[in-house]
Amino acid sequence: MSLTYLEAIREAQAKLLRDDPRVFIYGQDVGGTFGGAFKATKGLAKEFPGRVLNTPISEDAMTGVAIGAALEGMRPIVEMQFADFSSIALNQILNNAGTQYWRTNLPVPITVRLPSGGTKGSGPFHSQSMESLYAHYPGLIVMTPATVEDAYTMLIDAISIDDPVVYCEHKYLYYHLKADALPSEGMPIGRARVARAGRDLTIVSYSAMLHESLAAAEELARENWDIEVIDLRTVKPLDTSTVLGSVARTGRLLAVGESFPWGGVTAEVLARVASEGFHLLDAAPARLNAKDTPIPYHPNLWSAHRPSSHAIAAKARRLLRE
Amino acid sequence: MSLTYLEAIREAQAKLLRDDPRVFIYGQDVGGTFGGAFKATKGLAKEFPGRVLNTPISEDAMTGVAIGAALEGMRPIVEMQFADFSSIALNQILNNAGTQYWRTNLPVPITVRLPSGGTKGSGPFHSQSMESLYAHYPGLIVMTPATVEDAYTMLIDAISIDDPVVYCEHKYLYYHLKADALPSEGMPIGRARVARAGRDLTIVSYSAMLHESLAAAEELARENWDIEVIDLRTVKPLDTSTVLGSVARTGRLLAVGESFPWGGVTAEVLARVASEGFHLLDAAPARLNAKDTPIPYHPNLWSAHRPSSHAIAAKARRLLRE
Amino acid sequence: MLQTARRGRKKTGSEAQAAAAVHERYLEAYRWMLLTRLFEEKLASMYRGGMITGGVYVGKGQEAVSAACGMFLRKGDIFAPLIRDQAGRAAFGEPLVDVARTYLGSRLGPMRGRDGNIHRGKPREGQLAMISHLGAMISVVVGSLMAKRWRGEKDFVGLTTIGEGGMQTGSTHEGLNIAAVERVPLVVVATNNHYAYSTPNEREFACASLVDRALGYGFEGYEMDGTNLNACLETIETAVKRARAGRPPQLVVASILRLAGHGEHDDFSYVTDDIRKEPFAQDCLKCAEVCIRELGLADDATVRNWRDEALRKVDEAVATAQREPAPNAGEEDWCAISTRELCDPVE
Amino acid sequence: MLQTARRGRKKTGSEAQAAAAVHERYLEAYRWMLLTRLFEEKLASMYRGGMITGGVYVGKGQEAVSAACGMFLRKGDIFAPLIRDQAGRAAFGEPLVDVARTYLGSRLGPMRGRDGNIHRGKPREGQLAMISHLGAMISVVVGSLMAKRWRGEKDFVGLTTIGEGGMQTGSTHEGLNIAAVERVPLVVVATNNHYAYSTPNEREFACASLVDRALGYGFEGYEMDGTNLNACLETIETAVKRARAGRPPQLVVASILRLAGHGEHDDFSYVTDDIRKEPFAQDCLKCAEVCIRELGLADDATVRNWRDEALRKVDEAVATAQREPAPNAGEEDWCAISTRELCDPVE
Ligand SMILES: Cc1ncc(C[n+]2csc(CCOP(=O)(O)OP(=O)(O)O)c2C)c(N)n1
Ligand SMILES: Cc1ncc(C[n+]2csc(CCOP(=O)(O)OP(=O)(O)O)c2C)c(N)n1
Ligand SMILES: [Mg+2]
Ligand SMILES: [Mg+2]
Repeated sequence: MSLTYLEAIREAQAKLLRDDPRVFIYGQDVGGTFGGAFKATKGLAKEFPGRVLNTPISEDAMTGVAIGAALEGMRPIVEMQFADFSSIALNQILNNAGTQYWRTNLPVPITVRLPSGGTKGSGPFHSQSMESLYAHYPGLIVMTPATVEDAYTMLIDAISIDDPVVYCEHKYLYYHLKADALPSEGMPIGRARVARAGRDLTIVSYSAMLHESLAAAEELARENWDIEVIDLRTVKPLDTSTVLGSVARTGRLLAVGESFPWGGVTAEVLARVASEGFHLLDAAPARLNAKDTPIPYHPNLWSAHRPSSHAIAAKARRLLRE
Repeated sequence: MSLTYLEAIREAQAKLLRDDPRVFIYGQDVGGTFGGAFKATKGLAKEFPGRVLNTPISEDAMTGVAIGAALEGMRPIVEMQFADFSSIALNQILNNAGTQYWRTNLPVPITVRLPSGGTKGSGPFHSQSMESLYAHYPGLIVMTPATVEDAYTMLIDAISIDDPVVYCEHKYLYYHLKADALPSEGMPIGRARVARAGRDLTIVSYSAMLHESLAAAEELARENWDIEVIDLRTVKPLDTSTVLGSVARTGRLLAVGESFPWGGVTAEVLARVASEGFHLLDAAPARLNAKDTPIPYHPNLWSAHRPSSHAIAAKARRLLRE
Repeated sequence: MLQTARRGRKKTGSEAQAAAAVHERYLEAYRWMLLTRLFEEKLASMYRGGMITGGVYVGKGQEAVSAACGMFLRKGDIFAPLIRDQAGRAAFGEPLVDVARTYLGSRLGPMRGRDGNIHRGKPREGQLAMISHLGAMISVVVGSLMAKRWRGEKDFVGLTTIGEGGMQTGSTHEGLNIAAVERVPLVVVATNNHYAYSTPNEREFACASLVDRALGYGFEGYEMDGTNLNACLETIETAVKRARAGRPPQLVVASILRLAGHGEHDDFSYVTDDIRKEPFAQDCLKCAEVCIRELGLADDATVRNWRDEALRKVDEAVATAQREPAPNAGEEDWCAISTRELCDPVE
Repeated sequence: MLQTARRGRKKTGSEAQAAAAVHERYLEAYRWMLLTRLFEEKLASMYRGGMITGGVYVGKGQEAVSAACGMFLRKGDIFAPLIRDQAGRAAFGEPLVDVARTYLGSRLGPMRGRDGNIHRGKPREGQLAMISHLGAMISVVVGSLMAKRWRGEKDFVGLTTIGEGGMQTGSTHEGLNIAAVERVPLVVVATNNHYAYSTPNEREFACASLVDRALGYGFEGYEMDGTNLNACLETIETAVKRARAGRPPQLVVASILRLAGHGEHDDFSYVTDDIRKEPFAQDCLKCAEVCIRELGLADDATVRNWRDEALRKVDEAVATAQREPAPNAGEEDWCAISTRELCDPVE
């Protein structure tokens, strides 16, 4: 058996629907014979009648419905067709789901799935990485799985958590990543993973950028650099201690993300390491993000807009020479 | 003559309406005899008939209307009743106004006024500081004036800029700040200001937190510490060189903001100084923000939720001892 | 219809019983209205006296609509009230002391000083706690009703309220539409009190009546005179019954004038003299009192007693809340999620 | 109404002139439809051949509605098209080559490779460039129309389109409502093609017809058969005229079946057999061809010529765009604002 990242997401949802009667899936085109714009729910409507429901094009209401159902004990999964359209649900996510527990003492166990990130030719409105917006506000868990295994176990975890989870799945990884089997258990939520051990430099990354970072590490290995790569897995909470542990070993930090640069995940990583691990650093920490423009349509522009393995390697090289 | 921060905002709008026929004001309750929830447009509807218009409770459409009018050559000012309600307009601001110029080569000269920040008893939905959300996305200028003079000149600048401006005015400063006269010219937009010179530590701040920081500097001056305080004025663009210049003098950095901590302005400041001014730092840089929970209603909780001058001074003391 | 007790023809037994029930319910509603009016007057005076921080938002003039909203709901139903729903909240079972606690920020209140004034509720008991963003609660009620249906509950209903201003938000639109698509037993009571804060109807919407929206969503729609308590009771009773019976969602549009400021900080000087003379500008509480006297539903002494009793309850609620501890920042649990081990210690 | 050329009674001079004008306009619309169909077939085949990145979104079955949208607009008007509006865009004056340039990402196209496919426009020429978020452009058109009114322009109109799916977004609601409040000369053409992507009407809305929404906004409403070109021309002509004349905003609801996938990646296997047999599932282009033949509006050779000419234009547009340079990341101006000195060099 070989499964893609996308299939892992589908399998996780199938398992959740099978095991937990409180789970239902709510989103545009998730039901019927169609199973979602990316087929992440393919076949599930038939297998679980009445529990995988198409909605009107109403991201605000979709999320509101999920919140209301969660308050009454359900475990809804909301699929946004693209992360970019969650801007319409942002108010419900931040101000309704995110504040409920603090205000009323009743948590809101919803999971909002955001098909995130850039792919070739998708342009400004079908490519966004919104994890930094959601992580900025209190009250939410923000997951950014980078592997098939994590995509599976973290989605199952997301539904088990009593608090609202924004689950950012990367569209570029949907078909590109494969695994032989699905694990029965994953790492604890909130814990980062050392994806590759090394001693010369720490690259902190997540989601699709993990793979660009690993490729960069390979490229640098051919030049005899020994790069450690950290996969954050969740960006909120952000596992500062694993990051600091790594920087303690390497003395050098490069944070890589695909969201826009200002105040993104990489800014948060640098701020934490600078304030909590200043004396661990042998050189100035650096970051690499998507460019600060809308995400371009043409592949020529798009591949320069996001950090590629080569751009990461180039930036790392500069850091290593300092 | 003595003017408050709020009056400066009103005067700037009066001047703009007087001098520029392209300007109009659009927002809930801004017109009629009422002049806005905070009276920032008091009297303007009468003085400028047909140009200060009440709108339905429709932040998305209010902003869309402004964008459309701006594309046709107008210079709209949109008043959100509270910054917190701009979550409803966020999609129009980020994805429509913020992408137009990049996509179509036609800029969108709108100014969105956000009455921001906490005041006593305002609670989770009338207290938010949203500058970090807007600064994260490309295509926008984000202003955060901290003084009466800046409130005035920066609002005039905002309207003169061809690009969309999110103008974050702080409600706490509305009545608390006074100036004797309004300047005819301000500092260039995008430039930070040394609000107080000092040699021992740099506090980087903006908006209401500038005044808490200045008070903290006063408190520390009594202990013979000489604190430099920087007022960012705009958080996007963020004037890295002024900040670095200051850190070069002091060797120590504390960034203070009122928005939520994760990925806020302070994270961005720390990331920039750590990556571009690492060798200027004599100690780990630090930051202080509002707490990572919704903004509480009760004054006891609220005053602990936001950074106070005492909390800033305490944090600074620890940094100075390092 | 409410009928006089002094009518010509003698009533049959069942007619008489029915009339008595109608009278009783009218009086019950009146008492919720009275309690609300007195309580909100107290809160307003506390606000003016500097004893309440933030703001006080009253429903003066809307008590009939609101009381009727609460009265036909029962345990197991969902109520998502908004700004001017003190009467309905009380009728649905919210203890007065919780209101005082929320306004005063008592640590023992449902919001524990974390949120204030009208932003309160106990979702575990079917009383949703509104967020400020108008319209956002409608879809939440839809979701709660769907959950109940999935669980196999029967005969439940959800009721939520909105102002004519809030009817213009995108969130309201999405919420109403999804309610109709999911065909949940929902009643939406939209009160046109002719102003959204200072903004008059002509800058809010351009249709003849907001009830014209019902058809476009697939709701059943009703208009009612919000100054007429009996009309409110009859209309909302019908709407609640029909929703419970599985009819499409129900939209009730009430017409009224807000007889106070948007909040107590607001002198509502923008309300025009003309509009103050409109029939919908009448005070529903006074109208109910006239009706009670005219129809002899209760004598003056009884009404006076009720008033005294209400005042006692109000004072007691406020006094209790005032004795209670305020929140303490040092002891506060500064974690916004329930899964404590996932709290990010970000500074 | 479209009339046959072979009728009994002899026409008066002015009748004949009117009929001729109607025929001419019908044929003009047909030619826009034909051009669109052929162009989109070409784009689809290029997509299948891997020559277009991202996606191709066609308006097959909606050409009559769309052509009519473009035909009654003139310079100075505003057109904010959406996904399935190739015909209307062309009729309003968008050069074909700009479409090809946008799909191919040419540096010389209006979007310069920064945005693609249907996300194109030239706002300086009254052609707004849609963002994807459905409904967001409606209020933008309202604002543009207000600006024109302020400038003292006369006789202008704005027209924007939306699908029945997009009618359910909050943004659409706010946009329609504010249009009515501002009473701008706006025509909104909502096409119910019975699916939003794969989602059928019953999971989208619960009213009998979306035209029932008109009343609730204070719009004037019309229903039309989107497969009938003449009905489209007459209805939209009327709506545009009435908007221009200062009537309230106009809502035209067309009924149609989308005869292709949502995008060319989509095999639309979710479209049921039953629905394919509905009258609204007819192909408007074929219907128009039947009509042209039946009424003798043009002979077969002429129609064949038109087709050949259209194919030439399509090939030429594509060939031109293909010869043009692609954007180059190194030379690209990576600044999202026009005030260059305020560009934040954030990494
Ligand atoms: C989305 C949103 N925008 C703005 C506000 C600020 N606001 C609070 S109440 C109010 C007026 C509400 O008017 P209406 O809905 O008619 O209710 P009423 O106060 O008249 O009962 C406004 C504008 C809000 N709560 N939500
Ligand atoms: C707010 C928003 N949510 C989701 C989408 C994704 N999306 C693009 S087209 C589409 C279906 C549109 O259906 P409809 O409005 O009926 O237009 P049609 O495609 O049928 O012409 C969806 C869901 C979007 N563009 N905007
Ligand atoms: Mg109102
Ligand atoms: Mg459709």
